[in-house]
Amino acid sequence: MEFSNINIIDVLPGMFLVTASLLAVLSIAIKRNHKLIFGLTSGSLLAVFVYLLVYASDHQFTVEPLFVIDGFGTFVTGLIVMSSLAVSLLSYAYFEQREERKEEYYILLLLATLGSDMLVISKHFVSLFLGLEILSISLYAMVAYLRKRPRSDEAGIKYLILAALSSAFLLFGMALIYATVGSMEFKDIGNYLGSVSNLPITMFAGFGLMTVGIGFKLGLVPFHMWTPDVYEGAPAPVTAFIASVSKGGMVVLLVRFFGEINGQNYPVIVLSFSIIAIASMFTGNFLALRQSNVKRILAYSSIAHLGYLMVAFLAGGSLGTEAVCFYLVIYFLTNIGAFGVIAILSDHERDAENLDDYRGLFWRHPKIATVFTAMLLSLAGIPLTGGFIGKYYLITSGIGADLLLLIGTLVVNSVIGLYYYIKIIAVMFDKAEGSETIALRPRLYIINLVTLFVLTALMIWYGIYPQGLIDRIRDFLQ
Amino acid sequence: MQVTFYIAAGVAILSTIMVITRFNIIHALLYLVVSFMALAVVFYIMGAPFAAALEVIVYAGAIVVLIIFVIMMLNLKSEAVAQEKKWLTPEVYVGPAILCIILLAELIYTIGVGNTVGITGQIVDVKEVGQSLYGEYILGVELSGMLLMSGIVGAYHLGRQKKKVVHRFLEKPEE
Amino acid sequence: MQIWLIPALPLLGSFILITLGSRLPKKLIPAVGAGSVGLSALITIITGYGFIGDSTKVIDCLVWQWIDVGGLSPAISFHLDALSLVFIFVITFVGFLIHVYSAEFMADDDGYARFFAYLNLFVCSMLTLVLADNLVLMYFGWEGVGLCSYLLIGFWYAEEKNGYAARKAFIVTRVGDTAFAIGLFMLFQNFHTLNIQDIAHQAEQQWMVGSQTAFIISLLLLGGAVGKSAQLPLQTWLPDAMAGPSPVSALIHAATMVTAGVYLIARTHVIFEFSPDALLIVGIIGTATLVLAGFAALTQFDLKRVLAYSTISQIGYMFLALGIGAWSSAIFHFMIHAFFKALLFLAAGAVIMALHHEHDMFKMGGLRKKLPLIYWTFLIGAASLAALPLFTGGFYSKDQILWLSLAGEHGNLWFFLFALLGAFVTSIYTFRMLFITFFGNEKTHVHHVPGSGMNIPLLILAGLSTVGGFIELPHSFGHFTAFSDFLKPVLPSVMVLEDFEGIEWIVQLIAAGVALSGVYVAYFFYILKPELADELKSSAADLHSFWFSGWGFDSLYDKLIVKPYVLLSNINKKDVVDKLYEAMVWLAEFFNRLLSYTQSGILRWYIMGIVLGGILLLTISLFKG
Amino acid sequence: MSELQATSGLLLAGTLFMLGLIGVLIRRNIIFMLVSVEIMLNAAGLAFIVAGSKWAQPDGQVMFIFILTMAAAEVSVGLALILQIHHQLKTLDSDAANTMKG
Amino acid sequence: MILILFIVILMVAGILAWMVARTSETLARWISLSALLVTFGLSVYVWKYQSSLEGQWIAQFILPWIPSFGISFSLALDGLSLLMLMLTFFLGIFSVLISWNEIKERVGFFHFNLLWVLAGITGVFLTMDLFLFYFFWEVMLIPMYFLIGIWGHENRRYAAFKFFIFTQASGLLMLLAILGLYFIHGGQTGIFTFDYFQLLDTDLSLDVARWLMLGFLAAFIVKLPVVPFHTWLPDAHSQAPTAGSLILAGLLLKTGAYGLIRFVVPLFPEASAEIAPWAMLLGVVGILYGASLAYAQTDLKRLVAYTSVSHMGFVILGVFAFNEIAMQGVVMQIITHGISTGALFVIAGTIYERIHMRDISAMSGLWKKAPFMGTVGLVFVLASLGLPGLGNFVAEFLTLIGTWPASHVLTILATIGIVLATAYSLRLMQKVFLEKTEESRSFTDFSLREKIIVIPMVVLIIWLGLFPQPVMNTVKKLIANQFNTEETIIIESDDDGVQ
Repeated sequence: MEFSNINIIDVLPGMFLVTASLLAVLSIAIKRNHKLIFGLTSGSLLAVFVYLLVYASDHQFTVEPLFVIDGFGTFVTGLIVMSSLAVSLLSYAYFEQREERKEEYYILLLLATLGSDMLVISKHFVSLFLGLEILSISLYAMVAYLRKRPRSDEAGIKYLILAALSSAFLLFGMALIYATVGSMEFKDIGNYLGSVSNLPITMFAGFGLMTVGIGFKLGLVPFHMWTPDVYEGAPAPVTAFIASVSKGGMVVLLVRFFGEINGQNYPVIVLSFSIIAIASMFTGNFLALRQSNVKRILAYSSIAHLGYLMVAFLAGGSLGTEAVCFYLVIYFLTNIGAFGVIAILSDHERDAENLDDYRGLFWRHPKIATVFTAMLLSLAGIPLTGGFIGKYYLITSGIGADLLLLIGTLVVNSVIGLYYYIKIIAVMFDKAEGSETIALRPRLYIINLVTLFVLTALMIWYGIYPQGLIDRIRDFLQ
Repeated sequence: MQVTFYIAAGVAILSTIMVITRFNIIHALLYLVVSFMALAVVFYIMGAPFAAALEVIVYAGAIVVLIIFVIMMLNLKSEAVAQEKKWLTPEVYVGPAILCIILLAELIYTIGVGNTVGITGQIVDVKEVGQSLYGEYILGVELSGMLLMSGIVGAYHLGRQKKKVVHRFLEKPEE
Repeated sequence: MQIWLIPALPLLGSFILITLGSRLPKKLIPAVGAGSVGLSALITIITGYGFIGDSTKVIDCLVWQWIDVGGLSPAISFHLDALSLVFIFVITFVGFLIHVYSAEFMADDDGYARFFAYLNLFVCSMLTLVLADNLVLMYFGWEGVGLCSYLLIGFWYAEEKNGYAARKAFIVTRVGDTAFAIGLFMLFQNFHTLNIQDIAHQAEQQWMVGSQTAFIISLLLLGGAVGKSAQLPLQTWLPDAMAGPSPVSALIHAATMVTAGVYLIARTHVIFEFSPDALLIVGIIGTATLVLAGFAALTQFDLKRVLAYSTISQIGYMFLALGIGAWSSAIFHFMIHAFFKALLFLAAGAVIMALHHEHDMFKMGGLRKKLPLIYWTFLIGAASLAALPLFTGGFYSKDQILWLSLAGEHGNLWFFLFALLGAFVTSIYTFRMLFITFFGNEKTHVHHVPGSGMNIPLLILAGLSTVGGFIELPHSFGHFTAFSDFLKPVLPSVMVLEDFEGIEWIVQLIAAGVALSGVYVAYFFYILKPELADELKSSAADLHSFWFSGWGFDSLYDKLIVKPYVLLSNINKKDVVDKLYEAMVWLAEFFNRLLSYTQSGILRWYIMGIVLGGILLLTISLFKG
Repeated sequence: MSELQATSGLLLAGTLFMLGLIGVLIRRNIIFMLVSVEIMLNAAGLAFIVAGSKWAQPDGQVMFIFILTMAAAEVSVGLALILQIHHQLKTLDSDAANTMKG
Repeated sequence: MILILFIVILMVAGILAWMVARTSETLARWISLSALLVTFGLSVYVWKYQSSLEGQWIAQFILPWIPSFGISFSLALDGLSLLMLMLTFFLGIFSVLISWNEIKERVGFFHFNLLWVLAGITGVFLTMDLFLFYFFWEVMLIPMYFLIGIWGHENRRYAAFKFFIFTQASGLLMLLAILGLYFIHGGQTGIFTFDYFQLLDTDLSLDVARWLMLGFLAAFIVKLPVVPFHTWLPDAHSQAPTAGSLILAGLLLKTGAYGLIRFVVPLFPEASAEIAPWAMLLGVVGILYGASLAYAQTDLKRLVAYTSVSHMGFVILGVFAFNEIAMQGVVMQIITHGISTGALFVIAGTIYERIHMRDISAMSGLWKKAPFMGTVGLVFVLASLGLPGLGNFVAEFLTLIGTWPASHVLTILATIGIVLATAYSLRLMQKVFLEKTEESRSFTDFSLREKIIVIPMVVLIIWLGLFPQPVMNTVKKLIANQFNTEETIIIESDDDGVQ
């Protein structure tokens, strides 16, 4: 038995999360206390982040054979951890007023974070698969967490069946590749691809099947159909988590995988992803147009946004990776912010997801409405928000790589997308008074509000002065 | 060896077809066990005895039993079979089946064209697997522990019986 | 002398009246209005005095540089020479009389101050037009005149038809202005200047007679002139312009506005001289207009409309004169016409006012007794209009045109014959009007007898209409050419063809005879045998209504241009282009519905999506890989 | 023994995979769907075993073990959910769970 | 330094106004008014000062912003920008004044939006960095969207959407073109920058230039707007509150014109020359089509909106005529149209405030009750039909005379457009102010505050008609640079000019 090749320090972030989740389980076993477990979760997430900050100066090594810890991975890990922290901050008040048991949620949250974390640093099919599955299985339960709501169950079962199915596709694809290459490490696959001139068709088939799995996780067309239903059925903080951490981890994995195998060199792969990207953009935006459920709108918008992100992904290169990083940061901020708003406005019965719940919001809760407006504008890519710089980054990387068709589609879709974002804004600014003012419980919601303000402030700051973030990203990507 | 393989493969395929076409879920599960058994044979032929054992123990044993438990908890009766009969009509299955067959054809073509390397049939036994598992894949094992934990926590939370809040006179009689 | 004061004073008056307006005491309003024009007239007379000895004199006055861009540098700067002097004299002097007249005429109106403000502005614009030393400034005045005509014709704005008439006047003249403006563009392209004197110099250096460019530019300028001067084919606005108060009509017809076209052509005669074809066209337009308008005048029953058509017709004479190169004759006729036409309108106004805004001649009658002063002054004006021989100004001025249309170097027999026909018709309708209005039985009661404020201007104008003619007498009749000599430095005189030199007196006799016979015809039909006139009218009812409507131009334009435009605009009110974008929206919604259908909520359907995606990806791999 | 081609094993895996897929697609009973997904996962596991045996490496089997773990976890959560759904909807019809759409 | 001050003052005042409105709405109004007065005063000061300077550029301000993309916060002021700024602040003052009583709800937020629109517009006119330009270009939309969407009339939401989507869509095309230029320039020189002056030197093949230019053009002609991209305008104008219409017509459209002059022609001279006939044709189509539509409208604000379409046709016509006179005409048109149409919207707004309708067939004879308003209305109706003596005449006349050598036919058609302008303008006058007065309706003349708004506008439009030369001198250097000399534009060094 040799453990010698693994330095425990190297995988400390993961260890932290594991320990935290175990501690959480223990604490439940002793006494259920929402506040305690919330503190534990947030504290450990913060600790991971602080650790990464300190540790970030020294990166770029591998834990054979599963993990690679490089700047890219570290950066995204930090991002994921912070996003989970934000989600957990938003969750506290949300679950506090729900009748369910709250404590298990945090365990699942920690585990899901762990899964996503493993995804972004994996360089091997095994770690890919395990990370993905930890994430997925935690999410099944998180989606269906509020058991009394019929929609939670529905969303949960849909997500479960579909995710398992797509995992099967992913696995089969991996198996085909493994059968062809003889190794499950990304690097070996890349080397193999570089060494043979005439690629065996099984490779492509393998990639194709893997794409099904990955596409499902990212909610790309035509594997997107779960997105709106799950977004709608899941509790708002969980939706925030799915929209950000879960998808982000997969995106990073995809970037890393394709970076290793130089996926951009294979027209088949580029073609497949281009088709998927274009279809995602159009489908997402068109579907959102007349939707009146805010969560579903955001779901459709996320389909489109992942399509946009594919542009940078396809562009590849350092600019593409930078663009992906930047876009992810902004996208996380915005999505968590937007769902945070939904969470803050939700009541015992149901989440505040109907457009009518937002009528006249600006005049009832100006602060929240301002935050939501900012988030929506960022999603729409309007200047002064991070979303603008993010989209700009995507377009830049796309033009740099001559992906004109994709860029054109992106632009057209940005325009279509405007409609439904400003539709929500318009509703919020409507003069007509909406339903009764929901009394927010100030003591609890102060956390949420502060979180939202911080998110908004960051998002706008990155919109006005993105250089800081760009420098940071470049540091890490060195 | 080849003959054994083909027989086992035939059994696996046939029993799987039976699984997906049975109306009675218990029957289907029994066929599933058969299918898993047949696959265990295939594993063995492929030189993976450890995997074959696990297949029988975990799949055919644990998982199927788990499902049967749940079915028993749900207390499904004969109406369920009739229901299944009603659900599984040609117009329901023809379309999807055709799609899947297309997919299968593509897959078969792909695989058939691609791999012509013979299997050496060298046995990779428990020791090797174990070394690998607790050597390079040790982190994977730990992670799979986490995987199971999340499964358990999730199942625990979701499976917990709700407290009945409805007055007992208003309750529907159990079916 | 600071000639910029001449247009500036009325402008100042107008400004005072607009800004202070109703806050001024009622007495002060006409004092400001008439006073400012009076002062201008005074300055004009003083300035003009200096010209009497030496009419080659020129006064230039740069007020400020208006625009200076890339070689285009029109200034607010004035140029006074003999030609403009004649014009500003008429404008200020006749204008002043009209102001004085208005002081009483409009005394009871609500918009007293507004009225004078507009009148002053009108005079100012016309003075600017005439005095401008460059064409841009002239265009400034030109448009200003159009504006004021709009304001004044629609002065009684409560009536919808007044507004219509006002707009018609503005728009129709603006059609002409467009041509004028395009003419300016061409001139600028050719000469890189729009200064009138410079253009004249350069044209002489650059152009040959018969030049194509000159022809086109001339036609464009003519277009402008035709619009303002109500010549064919843009004459239709003038009869409707009678909607305004009578002093306004007097001002438009006599001193301002309609004569602007004559002035423009006279001012740019150098250009026209390079294009004989254009001149011919000017002549033809003039001739055609004078005949057509004459016949139209024959059938009118509105007193002022008769006068309006007569104006069109008389301006036609001026155009004819311009067309045959008889520049000074045109100006001479302009001046005389200004006197008698102002007189006629003011008198008509007095009649109308006396009868409480009754315009229909056939409801008048027998006013000779009730309003003797008006009758006599009107008679003098009418005689001058009909060019009754010897004692009227109109005879001398019109006779000169008739003569030169035959004997001038550009003249021909057709011009002469038609002009003669016009003269005949003129005298018929003039006296028809006179007889119907002032003779016969009294049909409407006289409410109001004009006071001295109205009478004095009438008398002065009556005097001028008579005496004015004597400053230019034909060869056969004393040969006194003070007027054409005065204009000679600016406008070349016309050569008379040798063949005709001796027969001028014959022409004069014919002209006199035609005029007198016209009077007789009118007398015959309207005094002796009125029933015959009615019979004639009913026997040729179609022709009558055709003439009555001004040869159907109005309905023609209505059908050809106005109606289609309005119809098209109204059909397209919702903007057809917007449909394009609506279609896009529709398309987007269509896609939305289509895709919503796929989002059915049924799990197996979603799986189907995944399978389809798998098939797609595998297919791509198989065929492309 | 050496005559056995890796292809045959993979073909078997592919066939089983598709059968599982057909099962998911044609059955409305959620438990059947879950079972069918298990078949697919199992097929994927088979593919890994075949590949591992082709290269004579333990990695295939290792992967199979992880798949097994995942399948177990999956089934347990899935069954818990099915219990909930049956409790609420009184049916196992997957088509009945379609309140969210559009 | 003064350049950034323009923007900062407005933005800060906007936030301040929003915050104090909770305690005192009047104070919010005064804050925004004084901010605009200060900026206007500053701009006038600069204007006085600039005439003594040599060279085109009056002041510059550069600060690195996103250096990794070669984006800097680069502002520069020349005559054209200065004029635009003065117009912006001038109209800004009135937009605050006109909203004094009209806006009663959420006053603070209103002024915030108002000032931020103006700040965005100021930024657009000042910036010399293409990225920053796009940034400001978009920044001005959102507050405008709110102005229309919150304080607009009955159909405000539709109008706001349409406005937003049209301008955004076209803006994105411009962004693509900007990026294209950026990459081409970077590829040629190795310097990746968005700096306007450096990008001016980019060598472009005609084929590429054509595409890039179309991107820029798209944004500008939608904003301008040129037929057939104009349909957002009538909706936005007619639904916006008065201040919104004033800013839309007076300023927002002008950013399109400004963009044409500042970017399209200098950056892509050959390509613009190539497209010039088509652009001019579109201009003429706009003039005629807009006029025809204006004639048919019954909604007062819609009518005025279509006149804008018509008038803006002259801008594109003049810009693509490529000569000094036409260009001066365009600059004049930008300014005078801003004032005259702005004033017409002010009048429409004040009428709406009194009788709560915009249907001109239901108004009539307002002159009798409100002669002062009638007179002012008359002045601006006349300005709209291009009467000499008022600023618009100078603009249109110069444009046309400059266009004539470029295309005779188009000039003639455009000149005919003036006749059509007469038709719709007089129809407006007729229906609103003239004809029978409805005696029973109570209608008051302009109040003192409203007089304070319109009198400066009247004075200015007449002043521009009679003394346009100072304005033309201000932009002379710029335009002369474009047409007369081949020399490259020399940037003033930092110690020159106002900092």
